[in-house]
Amino acid sequence: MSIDDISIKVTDLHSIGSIDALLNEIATRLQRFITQGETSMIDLKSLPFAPAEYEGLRTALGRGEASARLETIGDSELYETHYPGVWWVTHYNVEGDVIADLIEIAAVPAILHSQPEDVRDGLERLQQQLSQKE
Amino acid sequence: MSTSLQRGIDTLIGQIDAPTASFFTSCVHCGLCADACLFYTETNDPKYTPIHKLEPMRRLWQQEYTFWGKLMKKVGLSKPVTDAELAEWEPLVYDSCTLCGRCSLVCPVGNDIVYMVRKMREGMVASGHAPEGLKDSTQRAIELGSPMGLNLNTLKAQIKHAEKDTGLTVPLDVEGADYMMVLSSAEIADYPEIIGAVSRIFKQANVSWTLASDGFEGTNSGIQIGSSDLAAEILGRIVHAAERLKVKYVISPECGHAFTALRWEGPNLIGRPFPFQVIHIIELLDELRSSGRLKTEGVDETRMTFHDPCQMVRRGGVIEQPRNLLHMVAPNFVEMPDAGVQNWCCGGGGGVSANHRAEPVRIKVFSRKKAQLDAVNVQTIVTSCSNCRTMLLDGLENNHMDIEVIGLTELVAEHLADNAEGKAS
Amino acid sequence: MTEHETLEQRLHEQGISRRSFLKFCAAMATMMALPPGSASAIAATLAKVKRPSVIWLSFQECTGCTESLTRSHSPTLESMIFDMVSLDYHHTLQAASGFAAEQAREDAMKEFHGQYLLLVDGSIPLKDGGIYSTIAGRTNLNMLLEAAQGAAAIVAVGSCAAFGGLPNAQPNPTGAVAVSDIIKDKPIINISGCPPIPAVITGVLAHYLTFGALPALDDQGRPKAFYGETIHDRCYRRPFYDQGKFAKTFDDEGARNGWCLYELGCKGPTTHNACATTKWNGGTSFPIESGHGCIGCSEPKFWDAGSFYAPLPAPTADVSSVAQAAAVVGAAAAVIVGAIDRGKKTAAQQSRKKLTVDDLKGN
Amino acid sequence: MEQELLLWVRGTGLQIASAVFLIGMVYRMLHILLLGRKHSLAQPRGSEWSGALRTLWKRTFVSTKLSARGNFTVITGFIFHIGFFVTFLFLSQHIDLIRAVLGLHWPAMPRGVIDMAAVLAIGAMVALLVHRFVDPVKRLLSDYQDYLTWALSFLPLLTGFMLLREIGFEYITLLTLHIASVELLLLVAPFTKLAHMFSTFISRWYNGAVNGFKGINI
Repeated sequence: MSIDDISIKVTDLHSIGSIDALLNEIATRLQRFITQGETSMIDLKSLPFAPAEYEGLRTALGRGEASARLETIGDSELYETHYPGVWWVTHYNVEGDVIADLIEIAAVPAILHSQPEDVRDGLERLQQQLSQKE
Repeated sequence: MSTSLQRGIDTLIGQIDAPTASFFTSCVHCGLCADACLFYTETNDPKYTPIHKLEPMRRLWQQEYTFWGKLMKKVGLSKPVTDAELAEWEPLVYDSCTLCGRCSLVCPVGNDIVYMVRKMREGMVASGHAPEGLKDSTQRAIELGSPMGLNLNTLKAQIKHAEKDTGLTVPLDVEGADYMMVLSSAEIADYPEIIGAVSRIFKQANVSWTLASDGFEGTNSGIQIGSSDLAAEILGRIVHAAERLKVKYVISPECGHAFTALRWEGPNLIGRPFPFQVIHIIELLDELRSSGRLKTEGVDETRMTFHDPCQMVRRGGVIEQPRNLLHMVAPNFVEMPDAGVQNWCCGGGGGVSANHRAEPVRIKVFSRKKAQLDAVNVQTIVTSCSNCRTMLLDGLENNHMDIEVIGLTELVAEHLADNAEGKAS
Repeated sequence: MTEHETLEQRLHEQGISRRSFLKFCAAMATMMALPPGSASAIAATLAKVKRPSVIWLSFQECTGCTESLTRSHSPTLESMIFDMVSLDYHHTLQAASGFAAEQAREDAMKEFHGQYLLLVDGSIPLKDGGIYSTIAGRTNLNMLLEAAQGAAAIVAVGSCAAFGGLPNAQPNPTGAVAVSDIIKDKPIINISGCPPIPAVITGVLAHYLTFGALPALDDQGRPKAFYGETIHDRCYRRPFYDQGKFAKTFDDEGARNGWCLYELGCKGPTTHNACATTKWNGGTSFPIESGHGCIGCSEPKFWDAGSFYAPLPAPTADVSSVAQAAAVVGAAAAVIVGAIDRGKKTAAQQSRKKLTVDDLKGN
Repeated sequence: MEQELLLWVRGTGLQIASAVFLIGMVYRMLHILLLGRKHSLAQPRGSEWSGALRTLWKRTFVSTKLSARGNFTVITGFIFHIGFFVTFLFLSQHIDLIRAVLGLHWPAMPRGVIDMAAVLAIGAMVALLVHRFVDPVKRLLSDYQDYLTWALSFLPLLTGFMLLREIGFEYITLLTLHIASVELLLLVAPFTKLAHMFSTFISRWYNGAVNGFKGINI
């Protein structure tokens, strides 16, 4: 017997209805972003999703033009959905487990911005390198 | 020893039985019985709600036969039944209840309320709270032999009249006859035609019958006032006469409470089964009809209706028989609304007619009968209870309604086939 | 003894970038069920906190809580969290043993008196002088009382420490009680569960570090952020409950369709925990997602609440036998009182004088 | 504390309530029957049993023509009783309980039907209470017991409905309240007119038996 022999059916997603609710929420936030420039995040792990719904949400939001990848402690995957301004941000740990899964409404996800502290550190390193060459 | 509160309470304690306990346990105070009682529907006074008429008895049941009631009584938290309360309840128990039993039909939990009112009256009379009119008529029934004060001489005079009218001999004290006829006081006093009518019918049908000189009065005031002891004494005369004459049947007259007293309460009152059977005159006539022994000729084209006496129909089960007889002679017979087991009382049953104090309310609630009659527009009302007949006449007069009231037995007798003697085929 | 410098210094020394730290804080926000936008605020605070000393005492327990914390969490995150604290005593995890271990505990207690965080897992037996569980020859009760004295706050990890747990279940042979039954004068935070969700343990630590105070607690002393809602409230199968669609057995059509497990004994409606959203095993799933009802392990007395497979409406005690006995008692009472009342009735009937017409006149 | 309370009402509380209910009800009903009645010496015209059984069933429906207030009572009363029994007997959670105690079970009704039945029953009870205040007949007949038993019957319905919808309080609180309210009802029922839940059938039996004996088809 393999895992495929266990008959698991995909539940009718409309009978649960959380996807529609979430899409409505995203639309509302997107509207606020346009009019007031307000960025925001939705923590997907805090929402009670059925396994199939999660995939349903991925399909509903689709994939857009931009994507990025961070190599921090563990990877992070960022991509803009089919709806510009709606980003799907997933943080992994070094073992590849998801540690945070977010929908971010913004022009660019905040985590993508270079951090002033890191920039300062980088400058320091660059100057150090230059001074060594001298 | 005379009547007293304690005597009444002791009587009631003895009266409460399994059905009574069950009924009081079940009542949810829904008030539907009010809708079934003409004293409520015609006055809209909530005190006439049937179950309310039993309130003192209910409390007594609670205090004597229930766990909490006994406990409350022990710690002195219950409200005892007082003389003043019973006095207050007297008009409710006697003046505004005809024991018609309509309330017992409507109760959704199935309470037989009139069964309990009958018991309540046992306690009321033992405690001295019975209406003067009923006391007087009961006293006359015991002392003179008839609530209306009639005696054997009166009967003999009426027999003489009947014999003269019909040319038949009215049998008196014939030992070994099959049937012993009993009459009601009202029949002897006001509707003596009945004697001639039954004589002719029995002659045609070849029924062996007799009257008894020591047991001719069927009206039982003891039942109405609610005393089994007195009822048994009154009834005892009929039983004694029937046993003396060795009859097979005793015929109940056209009188509702006489029928109940004889047919259903009788053996229980005297404490042993009867050695004879009891049959209502209308039941007997219908039996004669169905066996072909009663034949009529000609019909009465008058538009008529039939008033069902409560004790005959709802409490007695004589429902189809009067209709069978009417259909023989009355082609224009129509039913009143609510006819049959749901019929409304004339307003004077259960001793109300003998209770002068009750007269104003009795006359008021006749409006229910009037409404029933207005709905059918008849010239004649037929009935089979002489008390109903008197009440109907009284009510019609008070309401200036021009409708004739006749007894069913007389109506049948008027249309007997071969009126002339000896023509029997 | 470890030096207690700030987290920022330590991270910087390890060459961890600010962006990595921000990402960590985003994960922390998620874990603590805080708004995801609060990551930068958390970062700002966390960077400046000093690592507090932590003493972890294990009493009458199964080590499941420690296992839960160390096994199922991502190593990186765990190490970061343990970077935030100085775990000075944990007799399962520490390298030292015997007298050296006890010495470390005593040193920490002395040095950080009034400042250290005391974590406790396991219940404390009180019966027979508490002899049923001892460490280094000392009863748990004795050790707890001593360690609690200098603690800034106590974290009761797991249902045993929080509510008494399994040792406390009927008939409780060791007289086991919860930390809060003994310690009344210190702030206690209960992280119940058997075991508790590891992210909840670290989340509470992070909260304590970030905000320097205990998080808001419910009336059971549990952090509201994780225990504020029931499993039922956050369960993805909840719509089936509302529609009245229930699996009747573990292998019927309803079970395959993923219907509500209420009738199979799920205690989700009366259980407060974050399983339905935080999930287990690195966010893989939680019991209901695997097809098994919630057993209510984060609630007091859950071992005594009847079978795990009996539905919530089912009685937790034998009602049938009581009912049968009651019916017999009722019948017996009715026969006895009935006989008395019948006697009263008969007496009333027999003593009654016959009513005569003279009685009517006499009144 | 809440868990302990819930555990208590699901365990000891339920045992106490069931015991009191059964002792009280069995005592009360048997006591009624043991009070006995005189058997009539009159000659029967029909059978007591056939009359009794007929009335047992037929009295469920009032055949007498009623006034507007009477009809209101009958219809509202019907809605309440039907709603009460539908929610009591056909909600899956209740069937779970009955199965756990008696081992009997039957299919549940859809939640939509249960919700409607509960709303109708609650509405009917409120209407009946208002009617008890305004109708002169009912007002005269009513005593403290009428209001007490109303409240005790109303609470399980209300808390049950709130529990299904999780209105007002948490599930655990509502479940505890709901079970407790039912237990209160069980405790009080045998000693109040709520005993009519069983005695009605005795009453109908006796009433019908009298008519059956007399051969009256009512």
